[in-house]
Amino acid sequence: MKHKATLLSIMTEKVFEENILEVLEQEGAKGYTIFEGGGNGSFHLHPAQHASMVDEFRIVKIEVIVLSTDTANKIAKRLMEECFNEQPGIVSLSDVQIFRAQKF
Amino acid sequence: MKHKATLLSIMTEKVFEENILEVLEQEGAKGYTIFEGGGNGSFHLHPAQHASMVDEFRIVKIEVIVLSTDTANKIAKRLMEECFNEQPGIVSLSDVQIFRAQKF
Amino acid sequence: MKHKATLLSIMTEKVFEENILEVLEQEGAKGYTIFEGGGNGSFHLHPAQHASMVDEFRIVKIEVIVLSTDTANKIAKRLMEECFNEQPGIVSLSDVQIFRAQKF
Amino acid sequence: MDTLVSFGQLFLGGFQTPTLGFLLGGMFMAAMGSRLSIPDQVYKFIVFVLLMKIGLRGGMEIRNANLAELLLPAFFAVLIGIIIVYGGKVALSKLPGIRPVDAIATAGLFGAVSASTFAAAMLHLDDIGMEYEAWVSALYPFMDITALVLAIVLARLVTQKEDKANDKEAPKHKRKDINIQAIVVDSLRGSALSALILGLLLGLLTKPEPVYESFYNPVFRGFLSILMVIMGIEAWQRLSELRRVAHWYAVYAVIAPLMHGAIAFGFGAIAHHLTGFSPGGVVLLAILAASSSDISGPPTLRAGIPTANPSAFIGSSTSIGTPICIAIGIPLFTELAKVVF
Amino acid sequence: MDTLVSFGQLFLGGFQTPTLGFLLGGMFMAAMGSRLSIPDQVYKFIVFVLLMKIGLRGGMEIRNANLAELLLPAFFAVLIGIIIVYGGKVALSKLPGIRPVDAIATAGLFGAVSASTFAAAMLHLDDIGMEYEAWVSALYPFMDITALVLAIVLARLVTQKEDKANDKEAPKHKRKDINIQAIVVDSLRGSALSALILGLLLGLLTKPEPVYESFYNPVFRGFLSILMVIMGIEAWQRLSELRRVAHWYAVYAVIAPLMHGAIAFGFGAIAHHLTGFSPGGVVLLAILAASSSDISGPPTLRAGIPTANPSAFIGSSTSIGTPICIAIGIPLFTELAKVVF
Amino acid sequence: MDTLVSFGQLFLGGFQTPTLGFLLGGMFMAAMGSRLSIPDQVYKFIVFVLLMKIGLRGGMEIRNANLAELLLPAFFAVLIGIIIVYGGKVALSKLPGIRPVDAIATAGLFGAVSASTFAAAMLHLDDIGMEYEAWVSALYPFMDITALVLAIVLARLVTQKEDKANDKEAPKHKRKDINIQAIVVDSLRGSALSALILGLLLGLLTKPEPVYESFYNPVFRGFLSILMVIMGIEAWQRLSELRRVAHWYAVYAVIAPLMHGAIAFGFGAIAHHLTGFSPGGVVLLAILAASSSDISGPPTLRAGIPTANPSAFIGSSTSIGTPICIAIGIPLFTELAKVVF
Ligand SMILES: Nc1ncnc2c1ncn2[C@@H]1O[C@H](COP(=O)(O)O)[C@@H](O)[C@H]1O
Ligand SMILES: Nc1ncnc2c1ncn2[C@@H]1O[C@H](COP(=O)(O)O)[C@@H](O)[C@H]1O
Ligand SMILES: Nc1ncnc2c1ncn2[C@@H]1O[C@H](COP(=O)(O)O)[C@@H](O)[C@H]1O
Ligand code: NA
Ligand code: NA
Ligand code: NA
Repeated sequence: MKHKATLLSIMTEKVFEENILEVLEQEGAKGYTIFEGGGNGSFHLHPAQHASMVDEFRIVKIEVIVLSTDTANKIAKRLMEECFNEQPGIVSLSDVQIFRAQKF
Repeated sequence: MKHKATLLSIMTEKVFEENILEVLEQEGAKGYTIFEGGGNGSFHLHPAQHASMVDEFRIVKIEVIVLSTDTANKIAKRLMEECFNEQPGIVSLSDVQIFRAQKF
Repeated sequence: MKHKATLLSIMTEKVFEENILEVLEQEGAKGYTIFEGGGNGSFHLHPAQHASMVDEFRIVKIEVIVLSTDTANKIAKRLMEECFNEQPGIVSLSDVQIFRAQKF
Repeated sequence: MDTLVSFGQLFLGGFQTPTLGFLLGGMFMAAMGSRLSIPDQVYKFIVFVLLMKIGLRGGMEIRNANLAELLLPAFFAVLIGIIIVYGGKVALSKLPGIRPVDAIATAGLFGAVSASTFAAAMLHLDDIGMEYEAWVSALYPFMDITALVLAIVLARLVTQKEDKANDKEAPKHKRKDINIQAIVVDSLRGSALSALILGLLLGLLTKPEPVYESFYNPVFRGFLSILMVIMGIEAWQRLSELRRVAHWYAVYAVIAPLMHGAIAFGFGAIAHHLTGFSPGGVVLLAILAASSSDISGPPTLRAGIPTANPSAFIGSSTSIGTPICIAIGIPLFTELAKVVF
Repeated sequence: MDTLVSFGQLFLGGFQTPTLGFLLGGMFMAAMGSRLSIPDQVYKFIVFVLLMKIGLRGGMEIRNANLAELLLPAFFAVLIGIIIVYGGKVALSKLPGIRPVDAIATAGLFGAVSASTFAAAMLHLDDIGMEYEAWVSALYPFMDITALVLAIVLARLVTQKEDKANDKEAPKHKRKDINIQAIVVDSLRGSALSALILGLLLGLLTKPEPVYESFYNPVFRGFLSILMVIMGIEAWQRLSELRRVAHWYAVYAVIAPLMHGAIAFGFGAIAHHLTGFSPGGVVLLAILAASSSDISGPPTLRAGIPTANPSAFIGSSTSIGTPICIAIGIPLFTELAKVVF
Repeated sequence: MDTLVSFGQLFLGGFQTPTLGFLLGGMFMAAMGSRLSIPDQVYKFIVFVLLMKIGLRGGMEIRNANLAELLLPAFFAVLIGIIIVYGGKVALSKLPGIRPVDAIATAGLFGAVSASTFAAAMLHLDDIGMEYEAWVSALYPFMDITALVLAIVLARLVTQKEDKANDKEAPKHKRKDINIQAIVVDSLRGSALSALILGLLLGLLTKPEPVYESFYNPVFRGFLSILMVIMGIEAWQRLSELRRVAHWYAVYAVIAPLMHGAIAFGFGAIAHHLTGFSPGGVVLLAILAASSSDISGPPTLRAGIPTANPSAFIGSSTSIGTPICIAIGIPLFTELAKVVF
């Protein structure tokens, strides 16, 4: 009943969200969830709270759970090559357990 | 000082939040945290950003850390049976380490 | 290409955010991401949604990925001692895999 | 013939009324792929202010009203709610490719009431100077709650029957009895009805004239215009979901508003002859019926009928029902009232 | 006797003033379990606009004011802040089941000032035509900051004493010295005081009359009414938390606003006789004292006294102190001023 | 000489105009470390309303305008956009420590248009009674889109050249052809231009006078004042980022607005002599050029030129360019128009 799966967490600026969702779709991810936040990395500070003249620079985290480790790795690889070469952002992977494997 | 625990991540629509919190409470979870987001799954697109006439369809993620693996499994099982049979939503479990075990 | 790293998740009230970011900076964390949420723990209910007269009591989750387990442990220890002794909040650690290790 | 011509003119002119214009404008921008969007929090604020405005005015005028007059229209409002939901269930269930729960949820949403459409109708009557009773906004909950409760009850009955047919034993945790009172209370607690009721109470019990005149009334038209833009954007965006479900929903969504309006217009006319219900009141009753809920209806139905497909019921209401009601329903029933009474 | 009667009438009539009505309305809706809610962002926007309005008006009139007159009331404001916090600490500490840090934090919050209550009082005076000095809004920070700083300092002293008593060595990271200036600066940087100060500066240094007349002034009443609804909802919701802590908090929260107001009224009367401080000014000084902070006080105290239980201090202030101050304090001290001066 | 004196007076007086005062006030509060902040959602709502207001008024007046007159200024707007971006690229690239992509992105942002600065200029002209053409807001997209598209195209050419120079084979996924039409369409779909276009269409095709007079026009001044506070806070906050990049950006950001304004003023003067373009129109054309985009420009450039450093281009525009344009540009070009025409 419980199945092993991989959770991909992708943090980047909202302005690049669309590109990333495209990659996810092409690689067959069946769902994802997006959270908005603020962040600080090698590029400038992203305030989470006050009116930002540039809302699209807000940080988003995209969480995708995929069943196959291969798919996870392939998505991560494509993202690192195609998106996060020039753009700010990080990708991390971790192990999770899920139910109803057919959904992922 | 560090203890093993299980993190349950529950993604669903806000409209079902109350039901789920009830289950958590009944199973003795001592705390939880809720995040709002947008998402895409087998059901329709949940936009995170623009005015949605139906705010209650927004996606929420409920995070609960529990110390005992049994409790975690029991919560997951109840949620899969009672809530996510008919309603959209997913439950995932992962291993974390926490401090002050008495809090969980 | 993939590297092991530790994800620290810190949940606390917004009002204590600044203190925690200071600790992170001192311990050399190279980035972090902050999410706002609502929560319920041993202290009072933190509503995520409606106008709260005391916005600063809202729950935030700070996620920090660090490469070295030692740094992760040191941060966690300092937070537990200096911040979460008197203040509400929890710290959890989990294993993740990341790319481009030099960023963390 | 004259009437037809004058309605034709009115209809064409209607596209020039700001209310409809802003709705169509929002749809147009969304259709062009615009990233224009109004923050959700602003939307909620606007809805709150509009409903408070409607409630306050109703409350202030109810003070001097003869409430006995309210009884018949209130009874009719309940009756109309029942007719719409029951009729819609029967009609939709007969169409191919529509599941019973989806039929019921859709009929429930069309039986419930749209606060924004209602506000647009009130502004229209104010603009052309057609008078209506003060307490007509108080009819809203009678029709709205009736429709939502009936839909949820019907859906549960259907589900139980299906479960029995499949010889499935209902799981322990499923509430076996249908608690109507709980659904009614829950409806009254929704944000839209709460704002309306708060406004009614404050209008009735306090003296809010200064704040009504200095704030709620002056911003009404502007806030409504922004709400129309939001609704237009939403209407277009939901259309793509509606396309994925059976085409019959679209057919229903075109016909239902006008049919429901006509039924309610008939009941209103009876009340007009029996108790002197005003022509403007009849129009508003027709619009209550013609409109379909956009704020509190969808989540209530989602929670109450989780197996129903929201793409179907929200899509048909938001994308087709509401625009039809605003573009055709409002001018049509107003014109009809001018001719008939 | 006449006064008593007229206050009785005023008090009953008070429930009909929109300000109080909206507050009670919000409480009522929350008590009924309504899901009515105003988005947090709208709340912040409304507070900003209200404080800018108060600041702008103050600033514009200060231009022609004799600032020497401000000195005595400002000194009194500081004094009142000290009296409230110190008196509150002593009184609350004696009660059973109340920890010293909780006593201090609660007294600190009641010593600090509520911008929204203050705005309601100004609107009330405007409505009944009682005049007050232009610069009275500038007294706000004097009392507010004094109370918050004193509370934090007292709490740290208590904690240090306890640590010593327990023979605990304070951990290295705890700042050993209490930096008063840092707390003052931090208070001034809070969002509420910042908005007030910005308004004062702009009123003083620029010519904002057109924007004041076309925007800030006209929306004042409406925005305040919405703020009252929010505060009413919040008051009810916090009540359940307050119930979990010692009952003595509730007793203090009922008595404190009126006592603090009376003390400040006394000081105001002295200023009235010495420097001609206006009756309206005396009322506003009393309300500054009677009110308890709802926007910047809670987080400042939370950060400054993390061991204090927010359910206690926020609960007593928001759920009881503020409603009492608005429902009884404002009409009471206004009426008193009419009688006394 | 007289002119100099009168400009001096105007400039000093300018600090007293609310628009500039609110901007400087926001900067001052941020400089003092204030936590004052206006929620993002409110910011978006305000921008939407301001742009709708500008669009509606433009649209309503275009109905009676001779659109042939628009052609020459529109052509000039395109030309000015090209000159600014190309000139800025050449100038900035020569300075030490500035990468080509950063030079191009910065020039692109200064070539694009700031809706808020434009609104401030319109309010200023209204206040002093200088008339301008109805359709001048329709020039906005011509200059804005030209500048953004040209910048993105130039940056891609530079990157491709570099890749070739490094003998790197471009990765498969990089689009090799530059699709200008896609960039134009994407710009038009941005939230700022969308709101302006929606307003223009509604002004042109519907009869929005009642809602314009009852809402959009009265709140204009107040909303603009709040927007100025937000922009002031943002200006100060971005300054710290700007400090981390080459100092030459600051120099460019001081000079560019006035130079761009002067160039556009020249073109405007030509149109004045050829087609009777009004002096107020010339001023607005100058401000379109002098302003730098703060809403839609940054994300468009971020997405289009991801390798450019946003701290550089946003910092120079928001922290220096915009304040200079509002504080000096608006009074300067207005005064110039009075003298010249
Ligand atoms: N070590 C980290 N831990 C958590 N989040 C990070 C970390 N580094 C970067 N981020 C997030 O990723 C975003 C982009 O990072 P960067 O590419 O370094 O600019 C930042 O704004 C943060 O939100
Ligand atoms: N594979 C997935 N990874 C992450 N989130 C998911 C995934 N599938 C579904 N979700 C989230 O769960 C919600 C409900 O999913 P569903 O039950 O498939 O409609 C979606 O809106 C997403 O927010
Ligand atoms: N077991 C838990 N699982 C997830 N989040 C928790 C848990 N316990 C506490 N929290 C979060 O941490 C915050 C502070 O907790 P506490 O220190 O218990 O008041 C709460 O408001 C929750 O958001
Ligand atoms: Na209906
Ligand atoms: Na006080
Ligand atoms: Na420009």
